[in-house]
Amino acid sequence: MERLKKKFAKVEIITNCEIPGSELKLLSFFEPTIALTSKPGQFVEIGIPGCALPKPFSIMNTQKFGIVEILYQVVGVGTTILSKMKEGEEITVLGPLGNGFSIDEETENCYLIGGGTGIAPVLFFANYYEDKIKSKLFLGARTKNLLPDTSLLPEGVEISTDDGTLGFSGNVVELMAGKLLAPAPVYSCGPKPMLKSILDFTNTWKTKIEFSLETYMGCGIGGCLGCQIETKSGQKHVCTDGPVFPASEVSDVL
Amino acid sequence: MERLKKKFAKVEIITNCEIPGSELKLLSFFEPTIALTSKPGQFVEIGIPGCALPKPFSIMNTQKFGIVEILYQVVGVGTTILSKMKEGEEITVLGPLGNGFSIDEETENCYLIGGGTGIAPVLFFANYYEDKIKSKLFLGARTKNLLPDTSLLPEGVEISTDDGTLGFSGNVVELMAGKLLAPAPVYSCGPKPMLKSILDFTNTWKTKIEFSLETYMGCGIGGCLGCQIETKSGQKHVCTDGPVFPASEVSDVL
Amino acid sequence: MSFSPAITFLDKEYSSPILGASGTFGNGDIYKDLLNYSKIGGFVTKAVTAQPRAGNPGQRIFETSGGVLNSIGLENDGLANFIEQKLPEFEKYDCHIWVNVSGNSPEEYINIIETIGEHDFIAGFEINVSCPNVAHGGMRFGASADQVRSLTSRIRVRTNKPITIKLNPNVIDIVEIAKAAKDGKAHAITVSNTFLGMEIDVHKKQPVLGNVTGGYSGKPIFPLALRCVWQIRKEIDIPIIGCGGITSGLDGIKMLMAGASLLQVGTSTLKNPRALEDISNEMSDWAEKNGYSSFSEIIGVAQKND
Amino acid sequence: MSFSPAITFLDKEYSSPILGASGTFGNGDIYKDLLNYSKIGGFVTKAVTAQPRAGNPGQRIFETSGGVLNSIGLENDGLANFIEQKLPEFEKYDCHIWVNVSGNSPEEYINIIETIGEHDFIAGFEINVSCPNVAHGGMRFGASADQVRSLTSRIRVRTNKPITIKLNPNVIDIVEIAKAAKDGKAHAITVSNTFLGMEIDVHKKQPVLGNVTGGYSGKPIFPLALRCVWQIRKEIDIPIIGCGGITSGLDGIKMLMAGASLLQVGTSTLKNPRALEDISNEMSDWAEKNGYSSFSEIIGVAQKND
Ligand SMILES: Cc1cc2nc3c(=O)[nH]c(=O)nc-3n(C[C@H](O)[C@H](O)[C@H](O)COP(=O)(O)OP(=O)(O)OC[C@H]3O[C@@H](n4cnc5c(N)ncnc54)[C@H](O)[C@@H]3O)c2cc1C
Ligand SMILES: Cc1cc2nc3c(=O)[nH]c(=O)nc-3n(C[C@H](O)[C@H](O)[C@H](O)COP(=O)(O)OP(=O)(O)OC[C@H]3O[C@@H](n4cnc5c(N)ncnc54)[C@H](O)[C@@H]3O)c2cc1C
Ligand SMILES: Cc1cc2nc3c(=O)[nH]c(=O)nc-3n(C[C@H](O)[C@H](O)[C@H](O)COP(=O)(O)O)c2cc1C
Ligand SMILES: Cc1cc2nc3c(=O)[nH]c(=O)nc-3n(C[C@H](O)[C@H](O)[C@H](O)COP(=O)(O)O)c2cc1C
Ligand code: FES
Ligand code: FES
Repeated sequence: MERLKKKFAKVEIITNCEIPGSELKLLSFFEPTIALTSKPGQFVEIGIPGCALPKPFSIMNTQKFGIVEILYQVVGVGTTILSKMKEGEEITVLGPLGNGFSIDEETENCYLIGGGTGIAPVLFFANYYEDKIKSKLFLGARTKNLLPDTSLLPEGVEISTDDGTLGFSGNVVELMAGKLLAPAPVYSCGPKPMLKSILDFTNTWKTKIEFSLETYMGCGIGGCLGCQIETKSGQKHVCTDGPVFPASEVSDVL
Repeated sequence: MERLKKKFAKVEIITNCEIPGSELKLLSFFEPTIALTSKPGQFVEIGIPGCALPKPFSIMNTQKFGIVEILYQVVGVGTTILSKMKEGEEITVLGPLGNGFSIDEETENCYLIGGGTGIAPVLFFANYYEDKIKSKLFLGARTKNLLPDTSLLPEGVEISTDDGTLGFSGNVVELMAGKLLAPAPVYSCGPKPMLKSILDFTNTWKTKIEFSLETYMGCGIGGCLGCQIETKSGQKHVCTDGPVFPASEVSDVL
Repeated sequence: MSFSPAITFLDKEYSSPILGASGTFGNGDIYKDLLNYSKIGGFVTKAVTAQPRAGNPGQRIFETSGGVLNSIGLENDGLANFIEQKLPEFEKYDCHIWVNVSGNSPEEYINIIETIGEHDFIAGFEINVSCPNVAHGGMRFGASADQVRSLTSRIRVRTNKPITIKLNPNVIDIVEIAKAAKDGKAHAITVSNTFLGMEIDVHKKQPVLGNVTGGYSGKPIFPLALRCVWQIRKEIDIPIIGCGGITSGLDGIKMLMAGASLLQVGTSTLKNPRALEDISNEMSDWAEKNGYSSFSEIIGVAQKND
Repeated sequence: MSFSPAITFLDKEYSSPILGASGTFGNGDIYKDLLNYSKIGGFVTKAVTAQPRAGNPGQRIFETSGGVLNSIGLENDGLANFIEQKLPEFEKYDCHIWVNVSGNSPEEYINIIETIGEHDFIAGFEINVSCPNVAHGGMRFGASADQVRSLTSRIRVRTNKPITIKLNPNVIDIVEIAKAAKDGKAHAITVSNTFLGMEIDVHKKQPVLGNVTGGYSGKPIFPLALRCVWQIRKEIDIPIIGCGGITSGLDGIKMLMAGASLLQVGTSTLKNPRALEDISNEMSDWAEKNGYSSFSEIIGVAQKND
């Protein structure tokens, strides 16, 4: 597959608001090249004023006419600054970056499993392949506030929270274990313990299982070699070889 | 004279707007202790988010009920950040600092001469001693935009601009030289070349002549020894021994 | 049980691990109305030299890149004035006061220490072998292990007060210098002084500072100072006073985790006169929230996880 | 007459004084769609070692205090791969390409340089004697004047390409090391590599970086790197490639004024892939507005006003 060109641009913030019902924030901006060429599982590097490094975020959605949407949680210095920025203020964006989830021609059904902010790429997947793949969506979080209001989520979504404040009480894999699920491809993004449970849960499945991983990143584009992980087939760089890996390749680092 | 206690406080910005007719900005905040104890010629150190050092600004006015007003020009990193801050956002303030202008019991008339942002302390003087001392105010700047609109200035003010865009065309001392001025105490703040001209202009006067000086400062309160100048009576620190000095003491550093 | 910010250092109890660093706190008089001295560990005086010093000419301080460059050049009124004017005030301050001593020769250091003597209201002497801002000053000593060892051992026997050697971090191997201080029988080391930097004024086309170069301090040097503390603690066992770029409670916690037992805060005070108390409170809040009952439990913990 | 950003360095014309610094620019392939290579001076490759190296385990990069800590540990595919895969691409890049060389011994450096040979599309070799991130790596050489002199003179006679020695700034006297490089007949020196720092994760109670310490780069180190360039230029006459914390056109101008003839920008590219062009344009705008007709007029001007 020929690698597509990446776009670097200064963009104005269109929306930067709390997602109703949650502590999560939604950021959107207008960047048609990125909007038109991004695939689910790919990410962008956002340059925030005052930060030395750009910050990687999965693409949660792209809208017609070129709008890109990101979902984020405030966890540190950069996301705090970002959360205080107003509409019309300028950030930079580089993308689309990384490989994205891979789908096979014959795939008709799949399970999408998102945990925490890892719900972003699976929501993009559900949306992007809506007409092609029938996906069953499972989302988990520690508590209700770390998920968007259910009215904003696709129909048929199943939700779990560790503290039981929304949906099933427990983790998302326990939720899945309670159902009789026929094997099908799995695409997932979330905390490592969740991915590990998914791996165990699906260990008899012969289907494609792909995980989108996070590491701390420098450049996001292969320039700094800061984002290595040890896979079954040797050292890889999450920003260029990933962030999506076959689950079996990365079982040792979960 | 016993030195009064200083106050350090976090304050919210009340106004931070352009002064009509100019590029200058007016900053105000509520800090009653500082408002009630400040004298003309004293200054405050403003702590701006993102700066390592506080920035010194003369007090331009204090209002009943505790409001302190500062006039400033955007010249560098700190003033740029400050100029973008909104009402309600937080800064820190330490003050009142420095000695302020000294007046003698018998003083009835004086000349107040301000150049550039040095107009701030002389405006405070005019206002503060309004009932006690009849002052004649001369203000100069490079160009019209560096002075507040005349409607905002005390009546009877005489103005000069280097480029003639407002008032007398030339510098403020040339403006004064055109008048027949009887010797009287002079209080001035402004660029060094202006102060030097004033010194020359008044060299036969036997009256009190005081200049408020600026140096780059660290702490503003005598802790770092960063703000020394060489006066006729030895090395002094502008933040504690000044910023106001007898003109004759500082003639060598103008 | 509630959290106590008190900490024992060289057998004395400090009500907080945070001290004001030399040169940013005057001699205690300046901040007395702004800060509750009984809530801080104490402070270190501005450097005292045998004779009065005028310090450096021209611009002495400048903010850049998020930090501060200074080249004060040890301005002080000299030993005699220090003893007459400053020392008598110390009694009033309810905290530990270390005297920062600077000299051009071992004899000058010894002269100062012996003349000040065993004063009751002095916690000890901080031997400044590292001021980057004097041409023939302390820097020479700070750079060589041999000189540090010999200076330390010569000073050590002239006083019963504790001494801490304030190291110069602009060296290839700070552990070697720390070892020399330990071999010379220093009670503690202060890690560290400023990093040598400079700035240029593009309009004047000349250095900003009158002295050309100056000491770089504040937030940007934190990772550098933390590394120095870590390296020393990893190799040798001597109480460390951590100093450099501490601007928040978390920074203070990190310095303790790296192995410092006491902390100094300098540049932060210039902007926030209450920085010592604020940082100390932030540290207490963090430590309490994370289940510690005293700061001493935190000292060096990150070394164990390495 | 309009301003030209071109500059001559070691008899070659560079279309801008700005080069991408080693380790932040890959080997040229990554930024080719994002940057117009004919508008920049060129770039320095990621360090090449004789054998492939995996680099350091654990977390390798971290933002702190406005800068970046890294401990990549010289990850690269080794000399053979470099020659087969990377070198053939260089022809396509319309700018000057310096090869950064790292080794454990003089023999390893020489082996790499001789194996690469007098390749047409290589501007020269940058000898990395200063990587802080390898236990038995370049740091040893970078710290001692004798080793730098001997390494430089041994390498010098094995190639007709220019060599620049990339200095380690974590030393007490960088001028001494620069002199050693000059004595060894280096064509130029690169001033400098990163400053050794570290960070601690308070929740994990352990160092953030897998390698514990790392090289500190970006904005906060600018005053430190500028000082190094200034000190060297003041004392000795050798072309200097200024590097460290350049994040704006004004920073570039300051480095030239201090005495650098060419510049490298590293960390800025990580956030802004177009940083090299942006900084170069800002420099040109400033220089033109201030009445210069070329950057060469600016080199070292602040030294004259000191
Ligand atoms: C491919 C990829 C996709 C991502 N997608 C999203 C997303 O859609 N939404 C979202 O909210 N976040 C996402 N993240 C994580 C996001 O990049 C970090 O939360 C962000 O960089 C934190 O920046 P900060 O400056 O606020 O935090 P910092 O101040 O840098 O750090 C705060 C804390 O977060 C940790 N941290 C920082 N970056 C990372 C990281 N990359 N991985 C794990 N821990 C980290 C730090 O170690 C530290 O403990 C993604 C990360 C990657 C690599
Ligand atoms: C006692 C006193 C009273 C002052 N009163 C006022 C006032 O009422 N209104 C006002 O606008 N300004 C006043 N100033 C000047 C003001 O402090 C500076 O303009 C401000 O600190 C610049 O901060 P910055 O971060 O924006 O600039 P920086 O980024 O720090 O510097 C920008 C440029 O300004 C120069 N500069 C910075 N500080 C000073 C200074 N203190 N003196 C001279 N040059 C400086 C720098 O050298 C540099 O060239 C006063 C200064 C002093 C000492
Ligand atoms: C303005 C100023 C003056 C200083 N004077 C001295 C001094 O006289 N003696 C000394 O040992 N250190 C002196 N220092 C260094 C500080 O004590 C401290 O070691 C350094 O600034 C690093 O800490 P910080 O980043 O918290 O400021 C001075 C620092 C500053 C900023
Ligand atoms: C991620 C990263 C990797 C680096 N790798 C190398 C390297 O392989 N060889 C080298 O000589 N310098 C390396 N450096 C140092 C840079 O080339 C440069 O000297 C340093 O970062 C200072 O410049 P800056 O502040 O502009 O980044 C690296 C720096 C970074 C940030
Ligand atoms: S983040 Fe720079 S190479 Fe992956
Ligand atoms: S500014 Fe610190 S002593 Fe004057």
